[in-house]
Amino acid sequence: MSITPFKMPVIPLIKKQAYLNLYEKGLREDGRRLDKPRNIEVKVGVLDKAEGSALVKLGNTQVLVGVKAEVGQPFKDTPDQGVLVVHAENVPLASPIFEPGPPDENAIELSRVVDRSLREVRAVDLESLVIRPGEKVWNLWVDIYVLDHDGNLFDASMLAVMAALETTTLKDYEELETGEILVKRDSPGAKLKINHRVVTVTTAKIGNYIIVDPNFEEEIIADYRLVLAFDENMRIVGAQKTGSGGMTLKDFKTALKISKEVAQIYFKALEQTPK
Amino acid sequence: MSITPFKMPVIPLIKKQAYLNLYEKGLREDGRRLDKPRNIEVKVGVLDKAEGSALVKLGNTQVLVGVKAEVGQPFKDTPDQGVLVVHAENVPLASPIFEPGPPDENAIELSRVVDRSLREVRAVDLESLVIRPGEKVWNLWVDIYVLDHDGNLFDASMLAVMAALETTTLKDYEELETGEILVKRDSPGAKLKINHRVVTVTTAKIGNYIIVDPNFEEEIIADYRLVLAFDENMRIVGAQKTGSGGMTLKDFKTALKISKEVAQIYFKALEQTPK
Amino acid sequence: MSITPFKMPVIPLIKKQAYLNLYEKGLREDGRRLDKPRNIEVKVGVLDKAEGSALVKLGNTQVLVGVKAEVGQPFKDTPDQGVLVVHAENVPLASPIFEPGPPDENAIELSRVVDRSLREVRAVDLESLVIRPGEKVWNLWVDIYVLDHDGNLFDASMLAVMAALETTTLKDYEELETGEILVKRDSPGAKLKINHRVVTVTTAKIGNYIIVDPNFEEEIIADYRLVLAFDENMRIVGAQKTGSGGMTLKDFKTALKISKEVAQIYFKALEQTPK
Amino acid sequence: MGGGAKATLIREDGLRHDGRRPEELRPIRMQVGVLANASGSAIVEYGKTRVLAAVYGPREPYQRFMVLPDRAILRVRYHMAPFSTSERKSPAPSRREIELSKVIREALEDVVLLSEYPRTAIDVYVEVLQADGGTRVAGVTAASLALADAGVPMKALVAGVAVGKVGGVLVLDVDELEDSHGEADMPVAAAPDIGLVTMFQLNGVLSEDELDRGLSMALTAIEKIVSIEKEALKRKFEAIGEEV
Amino acid sequence: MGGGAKATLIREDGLRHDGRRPEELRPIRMQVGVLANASGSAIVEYGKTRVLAAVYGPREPYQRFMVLPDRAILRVRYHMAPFSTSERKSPAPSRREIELSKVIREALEDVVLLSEYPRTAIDVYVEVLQADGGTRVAGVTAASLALADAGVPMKALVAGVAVGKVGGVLVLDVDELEDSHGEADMPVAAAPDIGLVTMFQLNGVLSEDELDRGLSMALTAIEKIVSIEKEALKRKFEAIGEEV
Amino acid sequence: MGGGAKATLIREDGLRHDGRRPEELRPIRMQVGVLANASGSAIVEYGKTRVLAAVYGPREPYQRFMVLPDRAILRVRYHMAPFSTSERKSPAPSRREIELSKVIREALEDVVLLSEYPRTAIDVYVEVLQADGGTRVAGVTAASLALADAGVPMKALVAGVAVGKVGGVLVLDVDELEDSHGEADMPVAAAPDIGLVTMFQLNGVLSEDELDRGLSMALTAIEKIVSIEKEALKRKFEAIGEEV
Repeated sequence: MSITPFKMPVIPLIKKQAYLNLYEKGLREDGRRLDKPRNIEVKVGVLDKAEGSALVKLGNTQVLVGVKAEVGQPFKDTPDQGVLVVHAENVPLASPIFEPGPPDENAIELSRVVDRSLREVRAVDLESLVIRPGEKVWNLWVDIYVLDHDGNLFDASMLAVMAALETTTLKDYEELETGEILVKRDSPGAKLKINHRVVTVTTAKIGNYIIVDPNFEEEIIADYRLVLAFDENMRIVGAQKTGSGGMTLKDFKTALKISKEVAQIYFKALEQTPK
Repeated sequence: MSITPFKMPVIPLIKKQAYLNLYEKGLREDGRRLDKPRNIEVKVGVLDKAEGSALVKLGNTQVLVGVKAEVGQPFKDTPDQGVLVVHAENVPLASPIFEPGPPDENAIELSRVVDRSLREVRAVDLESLVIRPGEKVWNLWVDIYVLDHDGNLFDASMLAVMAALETTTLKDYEELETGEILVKRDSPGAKLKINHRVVTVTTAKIGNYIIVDPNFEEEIIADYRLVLAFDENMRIVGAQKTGSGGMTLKDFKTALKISKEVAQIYFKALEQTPK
Repeated sequence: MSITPFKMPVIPLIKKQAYLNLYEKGLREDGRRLDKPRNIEVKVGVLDKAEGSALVKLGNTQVLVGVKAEVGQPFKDTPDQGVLVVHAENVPLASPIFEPGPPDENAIELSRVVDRSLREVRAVDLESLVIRPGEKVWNLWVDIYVLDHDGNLFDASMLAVMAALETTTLKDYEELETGEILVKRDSPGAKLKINHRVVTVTTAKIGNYIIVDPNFEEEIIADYRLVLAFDENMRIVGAQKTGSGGMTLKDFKTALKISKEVAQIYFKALEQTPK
Repeated sequence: MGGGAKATLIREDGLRHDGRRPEELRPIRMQVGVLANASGSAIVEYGKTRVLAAVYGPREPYQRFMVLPDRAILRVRYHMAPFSTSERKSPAPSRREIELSKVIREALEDVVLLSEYPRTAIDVYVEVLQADGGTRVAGVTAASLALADAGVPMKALVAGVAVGKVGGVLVLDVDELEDSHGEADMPVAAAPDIGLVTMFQLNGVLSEDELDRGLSMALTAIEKIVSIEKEALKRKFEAIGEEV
Repeated sequence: MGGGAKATLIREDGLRHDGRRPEELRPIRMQVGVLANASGSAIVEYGKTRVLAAVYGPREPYQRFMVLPDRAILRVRYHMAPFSTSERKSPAPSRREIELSKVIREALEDVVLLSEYPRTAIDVYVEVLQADGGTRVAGVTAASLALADAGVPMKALVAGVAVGKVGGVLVLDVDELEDSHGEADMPVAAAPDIGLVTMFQLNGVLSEDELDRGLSMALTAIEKIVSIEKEALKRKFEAIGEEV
Repeated sequence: MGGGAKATLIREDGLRHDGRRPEELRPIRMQVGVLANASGSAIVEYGKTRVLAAVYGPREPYQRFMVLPDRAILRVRYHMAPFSTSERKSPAPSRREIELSKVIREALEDVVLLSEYPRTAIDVYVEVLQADGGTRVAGVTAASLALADAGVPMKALVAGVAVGKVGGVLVLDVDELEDSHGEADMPVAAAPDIGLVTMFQLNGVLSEDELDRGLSMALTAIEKIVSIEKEALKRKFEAIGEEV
């Protein structure tokens, strides 16, 4: 059951008007232009017990991602591929609107949009994760942990997931006589094979304006958001309109244009991450 | 925890009296006599993705049943039998009193009464469902889906389940060298073997009257309902008093007499279903 | 989420004061001295379908424990040990403060403290539970069923668990050619091997007093309780402060001294249980 | 039901596997007031089947909206202890337990004078400590006794018993073995003092004649069980009398 | 997506595996008012995909606090019947169903005049009876019809369709086979009468040009589907007219 | 505990497997105010163990009835991130997490001046980001700091540390390896400024003398950790001073 949100914080009309007045001048509360994302920080290798990890700060939004690699079984219908699972949690320390409990529809949407954007373009080389076809493959658990929610969890999460995957290492292993796989925890291992680099860019429609990388208050007053996923060849590898406002074709085209430019900024941030 | 219903619609006393006045004349609101069921429509083969299916209309009550046959394991204590699972859901589109969520005590009671009435008399030949004893058998999932609830879900569901089972086809299969069973989805298959035809007949005690096939409002004002299951030899193959009123022996005998006659009407409806 | 209890019965201040006045005189409401437990009754072999069982009455508190032994798999990291599972339930018939549902934090704490106190000192000889190393071992399910809650569930439960384990019998079995283990339900079987006898002693801090074996009302007005587990050599084999009050070192030492004496009383009760 | 007749349920001498005659009850034991906290309680044994019931209330319900303006609501939980069965039962409520909670509630609801306590809840907890057939009917008996022990006004006492058909013979008070290998199991509860059957189920196959005879057997036995209930309650009041 | 091109999705003659042209819809059938209890209902078929929708409300919500002071809340459940898929679907809501319930709610929320009914809830239940691709978009269509049938005021009717890319070709109204083996699936819903896209998702890989063309294809088709909706509603009102 | 002494936990030179002396803490790092949304927050590291804590409130509780008339209620969740452990941890709360949430709540409840905020809730979220032994005690330390950072008035700061016994030797601040293969693990938290032990658990076997000495070791270390807490808080206020 999906229910119209009835507990979201209310942004006073007067504040919304102030935002719109600024947009009219091409500016936002924090001094940004409408088509610019916030400051981006990407740190990788931040967790010792995960095979890959990254912490991303997008303005005040903080997302931590850990990738765990475990030996498991393939899905029955894809015996020649490893398994990639993306999971997101609304950790309640990240926001006053998060309550403890299983992932809600927003967390599920977040993880599924990230998952699809990776999966459809085969960003991770799942074929290279096979240990013994049909029996033993690497299972990659990608856990998105939002630590501080100031809007645009899609882009921040995707940046963190991508950075974490790009620095994920698969440990060496040995096949025992029993058929069991012994993972050598202290081995150097090998880098996970990545086929494509993917980013998502989120724009929001507020009043008559399209802005990029909305913060939390902007999300609250937005009619809808549009999440577009791109690979390094600027193919569109995923999309999701989220939020209940309707979208005109004209606005779609404007959003697409802005998003393509911002995608380059995100790609650069990933490129320049010290590894 | 079973709790006295405290959210059921209240039928005004005056309306209940009107019903009783009609009963006094041997009639019901819809013109039926006390011992007659509503109009019955049975349609089979209504679902393409199920191995058996039926849609039953009993007056305004509509029940859809799908039977899925899948290869699975037998229960440990019955290695020489297939598995039959009956499941009922209160789909919320069927009634304003249904809420989304797992089956409540009424849905569970419905599925268990149907299940027992089939199981005890061995209506379905479970022995014929064995593929490899102790290892591979057909699992039959019988899903009762109430689409419109105007009373007497027991009889409507049992009619739909019986009609669906009688038209269920088990696909041909092949044993692979690995021991796996390959089901040939497009094969003609063979009819499921049915040993007995079963119907249930539900009567209700309202005031001093026993009526058969109660509609929703009649169920609300009834003291209790009595569900009796019969096979084609008119053996009693299941029974359940449901509802909190106490039953006299005299009323039991009256109900049994009426039920036996109505069972014939139900059997005829199954008999005459175009297949 | 652990939440400050906000639904506990409130003991009027005046009653608490009455308790304290009595303590001042070295007495308690039921005539006990501060350092004496209530009357203890231990009955074993009270359940026919369990491999071990005991009913313990500690004053008005009643705890029933059943031990079921089933053949199962060992944990992956302990192939040479059987499996011991301790589970406690707040059966709602035991107290007006228990509601039906899965174990809450108190029931979980109870079972985990009992479990650890047995496990750390290897009270049960888990190695003797191996049937076929790495594959088949005995699983012991120890179910704590509180029937009447008048305080000090820790001590009453541990007494009942210990008495039940000491009288648990493992049935004879046979290895079939298929590798399956056939348990001979009617065989005499052999006693479960116990390495150590363990008791817990619970003291409570109320006002400036330390009392032992608190009843329900004493628990409500206590600042905290201290549970200390001992083996027959008077080693400390487990401990847990429970409740939100802080504890001074001095109080800890007083509690330890009292507890050691009461442990002897509990050991004697176990010793003298007719078997 | 199910299974072939693995055991000889009816011996050559016409007696049952445990030596009972077809219309013979197992030894029945009852005691009320066995728990200190509950408003009322009772333990009931039918042979090796042992059931404990407790009543709390009438009391304000945990969730305030869960009330009726003109009477008390009854809340009943039938639950099996993990150690009550041959294989350990998971403590989570099974579909069977959910159905039987409803069936037991409905077996009691018509005899309890709920209208005496509007806007309250009466909670009945039935715990099966040992299961050897007939747990739901022993549960009704225990619940009825616990209600009486709690002083909840009732039109009449209720008791239950199951009639079975094994090896073609109708038998009273089936145990687990007879239930598993027999041809039918028919749990019945009734309030004989007011002539009402309050629980009626049939799992299995019977002819109309067998159904008739089985029902009569059950009702005769229930009268006997209700008289045992009355003795158990009397014993308690005598005990209280002695204390005074 | 995924999988190799096991089936030939685009035949040598340029037609699709089922004989359709790339821009051809499957046969679409709609009927409103198919359920008696619901305030409004509709059944919609896109080829073998069959979806039933029902609307209850505006009504007081089950949980009283779940309201907004200035408008109705919309509650939407997208659910697949266990027998709707090739392998039986467990009835517990999957993560996919939770996401699609949200996506369908958001596809409707902007067209329903929620401010007409403050402090109430409008419940929309979408049940997939048979799944052969495009269930969410058929679901939006059915839900929009059921809302209209219930007399809930809306700015415009909504309909949905999925565009896919198979064997390099953009195709309209993908079925399950095309969805499983194709390169992209783009579900779109819109209210053409007011020029708004209300659902937009892309699972798969498209160039910018393909995205543009695909969106146009979808919007053209949606206009057609909305006109079929109008006919279905007209049929109902005519039928009522005849009855009068 | 459990397992044989697979690793040599105490080396021949009397030092521990990681080179520490028995009474030596791991390197401890703390920082407060690390999150923007929370009322207060802190990150705490004991060696490789890393725990993040955040405080929200005092605020109106989500469920209105969940209050006390004379003071705030404390709600504490101890939770391990899925990637914090060697094998991925399922995000659903385990029985261990449920117990530790209670134990941490009780370790804080006596020092927070709850009576200052009647009818409100103070929420404390403890997230283990990396687990290498001592997560619950590092959690108490982080929670205490986050409460101070949130400006919630407290009688005193609380900190925690675990004492272990490995190879017959009492050691301070056990890490995961020592915890898994040692003979005892005794987590202790205290508010040394007011002389109160607020958390006390023992998993393992100790003589009375060992218990005494272990408790002293823990309390000495806790004094040291509380002084590190004070420095971390001071750094924050200095930083604010500089900003002004």
